[in-house]
Amino acid sequence: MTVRVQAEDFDLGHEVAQLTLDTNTVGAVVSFIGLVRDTTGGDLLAMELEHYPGMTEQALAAIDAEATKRWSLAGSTVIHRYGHLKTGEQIMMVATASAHRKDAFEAAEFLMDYLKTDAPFWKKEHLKSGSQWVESKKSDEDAKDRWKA
Amino acid sequence: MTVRVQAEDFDLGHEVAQLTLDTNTVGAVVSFIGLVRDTTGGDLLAMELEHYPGMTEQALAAIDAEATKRWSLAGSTVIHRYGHLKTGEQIMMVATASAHRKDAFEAAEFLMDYLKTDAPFWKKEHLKSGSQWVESKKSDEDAKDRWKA
Amino acid sequence: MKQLEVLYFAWVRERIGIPKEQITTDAATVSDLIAELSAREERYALAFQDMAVVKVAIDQTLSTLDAPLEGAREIAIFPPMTGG
Amino acid sequence: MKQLEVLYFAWVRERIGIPKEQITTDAATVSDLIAELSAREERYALAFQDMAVVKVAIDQTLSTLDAPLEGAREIAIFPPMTGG
Repeated sequence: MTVRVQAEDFDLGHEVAQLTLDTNTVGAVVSFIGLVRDTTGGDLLAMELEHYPGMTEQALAAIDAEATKRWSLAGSTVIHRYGHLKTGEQIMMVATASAHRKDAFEAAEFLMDYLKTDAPFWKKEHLKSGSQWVESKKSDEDAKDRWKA
Repeated sequence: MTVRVQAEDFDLGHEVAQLTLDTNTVGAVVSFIGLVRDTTGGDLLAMELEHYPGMTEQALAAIDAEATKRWSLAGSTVIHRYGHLKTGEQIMMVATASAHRKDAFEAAEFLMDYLKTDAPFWKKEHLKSGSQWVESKKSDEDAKDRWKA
Repeated sequence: MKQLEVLYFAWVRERIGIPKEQITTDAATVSDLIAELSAREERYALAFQDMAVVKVAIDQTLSTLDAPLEGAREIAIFPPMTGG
Repeated sequence: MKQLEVLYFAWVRERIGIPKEQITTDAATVSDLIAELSAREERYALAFQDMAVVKVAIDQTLSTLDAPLEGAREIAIFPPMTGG
């Protein structure tokens, strides 16, 4: 289980390869990357990611630990960036390795749903016309709720 | 939409990066890789992947086309290898790019579930103790059935 | 009578001993063709003994055992797929 | 009376104008603390006007507005998260 919060970019291929080193029992790796997307039709200059240092790592680690408890995982990686990011840049990734694809898929979706609502990150869009904080979505709360027992 | 059937290995990072070139509207890329897994506790020497040339590409393209019809995708990639593969080697990958993570996740799972049951590939395990064809799993049929309307 | 290219894969191929062959038949369906082959030689009967697990493609498209062979050129018979 | 380190993030931080401050209070809960600050100055009232959307962490763990502040050292108040 690897959790990193960093300003620097990451290399998806490298991170996924790390999850399958030294093991012959991983049959499936699911990964997700989130990217800075322009929802304004060309008006977006950059995205600013603010976070709560100190809480962030431990919130991500807690979410990751919960996924590891619920599913049979050989390993998992969560990386989230902060700072100024340009359109198209990678914001974050999760990857989950398991013997079976069902565990890997479900754990990756779980990590994403919880990370969206429980990890202390906030996005601000810098547009040509000004700046605005991204609003949270009801659909993200709903996505999280489906994992409740 | 990219579909390839090949003996050579592939580079996940490169393939995912291709899906996000020349676009500012992709917010999520989900990818899956399947690897040769030793279920025998050290007895596996190699995996042999047989396929049905001619039918394979068109079966994968049909599955991919169906996913593209059902979900809002900016792009998708399916690569499947054939021939002799060693333990730990990559067998195949799918990747789906979308504005939203829900579409990307669901489409990737759909591609995997249909590929498992509808794409003409067969796995044979070469063990120290002999060779055996991998048996299909009821759970794979069940996984596919959940997508039926 | 029609001329068909019949392909076998995986353990169906191994039990029959060849990957493909030309077959002249007037079987109306894939089931009929399989019954005809099974009656012909033991190796076919062995390959097709459990019809519940055999899958077929007609002209490279997944099909069913009761599909008509009218107009078909290439028939493939194989076990359930195990790719991915 | 207890001494708390209070942190603000995102638009809560922008409206209040500072990222953190030391506050001496005898508020029993986060709600009480927010009411106390809102009564003190307009910028707090503005930041906390819609309590339904404000989230809180006590000592770096997500918590609720009615959680007791007994023993707490670091309180953070912020909008719903939008990472990922």
